[in-house]
Amino acid sequence: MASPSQAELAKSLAMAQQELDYRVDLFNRMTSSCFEKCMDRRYKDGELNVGEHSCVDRCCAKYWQVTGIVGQMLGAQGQGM
Amino acid sequence: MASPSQAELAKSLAMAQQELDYRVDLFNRMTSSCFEKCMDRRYKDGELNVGEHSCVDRCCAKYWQVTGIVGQMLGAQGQGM
Amino acid sequence: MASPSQAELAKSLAMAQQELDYRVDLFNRMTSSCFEKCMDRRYKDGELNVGEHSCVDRCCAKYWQVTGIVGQMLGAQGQGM
Amino acid sequence: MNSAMEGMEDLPEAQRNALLQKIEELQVRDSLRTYNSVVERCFVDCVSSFRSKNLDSTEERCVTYVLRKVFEACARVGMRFGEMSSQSEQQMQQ
Amino acid sequence: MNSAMEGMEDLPEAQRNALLQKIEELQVRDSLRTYNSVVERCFVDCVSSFRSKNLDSTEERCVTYVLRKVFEACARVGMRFGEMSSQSEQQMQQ
Amino acid sequence: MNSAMEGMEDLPEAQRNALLQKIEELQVRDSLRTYNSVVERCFVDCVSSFRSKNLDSTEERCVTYVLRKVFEACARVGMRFGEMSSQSEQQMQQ
Repeated sequence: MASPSQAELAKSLAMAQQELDYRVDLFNRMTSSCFEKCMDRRYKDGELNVGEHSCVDRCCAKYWQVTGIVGQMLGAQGQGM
Repeated sequence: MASPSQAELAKSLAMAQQELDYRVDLFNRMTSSCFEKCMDRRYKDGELNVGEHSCVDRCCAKYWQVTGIVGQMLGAQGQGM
Repeated sequence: MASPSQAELAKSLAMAQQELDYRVDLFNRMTSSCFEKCMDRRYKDGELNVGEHSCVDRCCAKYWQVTGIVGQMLGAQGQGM
Repeated sequence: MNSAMEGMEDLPEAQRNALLQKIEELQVRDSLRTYNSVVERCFVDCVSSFRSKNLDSTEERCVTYVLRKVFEACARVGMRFGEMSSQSEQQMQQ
Repeated sequence: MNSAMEGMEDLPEAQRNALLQKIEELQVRDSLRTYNSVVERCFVDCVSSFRSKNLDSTEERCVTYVLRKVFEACARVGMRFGEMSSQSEQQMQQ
Repeated sequence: MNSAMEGMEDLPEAQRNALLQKIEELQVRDSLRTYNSVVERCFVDCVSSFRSKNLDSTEERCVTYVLRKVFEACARVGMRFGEMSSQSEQQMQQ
């Protein structure tokens, strides 16, 4: 196979960057939103209790579903994007 | 006209990037601020009503004026910046 | 001393970028957090009063201590980082 | 802020293409961030019960409403933004 | 969104290294930003008195609690995120 | 975090210039973002009536007050930040 040109490399690098950037941004927003929604802000100890654990799980699942609905409505191809 | 050097190209690219970055950032902040200020958060339907429409228009105008005042006070040349 | 290779230059540039990025981000968060915590939001005039001055000073000191605790708990080497 | 774009016609083609590609990349990046911020707004404003791991019908409807309102608001701000930008540029040229 | 990574094996080694190094840089940058955002959350949620310039013991304890909770939540979200990502990819391949 | 800057004197001039230019670009970018965030704070804290499309005198005055307070606070944080940074560096060198 022919080695990719400089321009092709630059493009694939840019795409990889964008993909990473997108995923990190999504993860960070999911984490902070679910922290806001699920944590008891009095912070009586340093562990998640049972309720907080299951809240975080469900929160992630619902957040993911919202990305799906938005993605569909935007006509984006694929689920995760 | 002589073709621009690599360094000049890099500089003009950097300036174009900064310009775009600045405008996108301004637009995003204007949009989210005016959404916060103008929308009825009960979301009873999926369209802006008459009041929300004119609120958004006025909100944009006022936001723009604030950028002007801040720009003037910072001694920046030009209105939009 | 041998001149650094292109790859070494790119690496040191990347590190300098990251360092700057980190410091600017920290400074901005400290400034906005301390503004939120210390300012009387009625904005009766355009200067900080005595209480706001000393609040900002203490706020910065405490913010810095929090970066230290978090850094230590993350096992990061060094204080500022 | 316009000098960079205005100089573009003077660039040789290869360099102009490089610049345009970079700008396109930035636009993709920005639209992905916008997408993420819209998702976040829909989620924060519409979802607040975590007894189930599936969205209920009220939450789903809310998400579609917010989304449509965001788009409409965004388009409107975009129009105003464009008008005000070109007015400012005209004033600067006088 | 996966085409960029999937094409990586086809790149010559020098170029693959350049790409991997760039990705590593982005990861360092992201982890520094995460660090700053965690610090900010601890500060905002735990510190609200400014009569002294030193953290008192209640504030210090709060900071460690928030930090531990943030990590636990972050790890949990990370697990769920990974599961949901791979499920989506599987569905797309069908 | 200081190694990158400390190595700078060892770089050949052309490369040092490239590095310095990159840093300057980042500073421009950061100051434009700061400008936008200051505008946003002024707007959010000072403007809440939308019966007219022009700022009234109370809103204008508020904007100038917030702006001056932001600068003063920013300068003060900058001083403290500098002091604390250099103290930390001294402690690290001991």
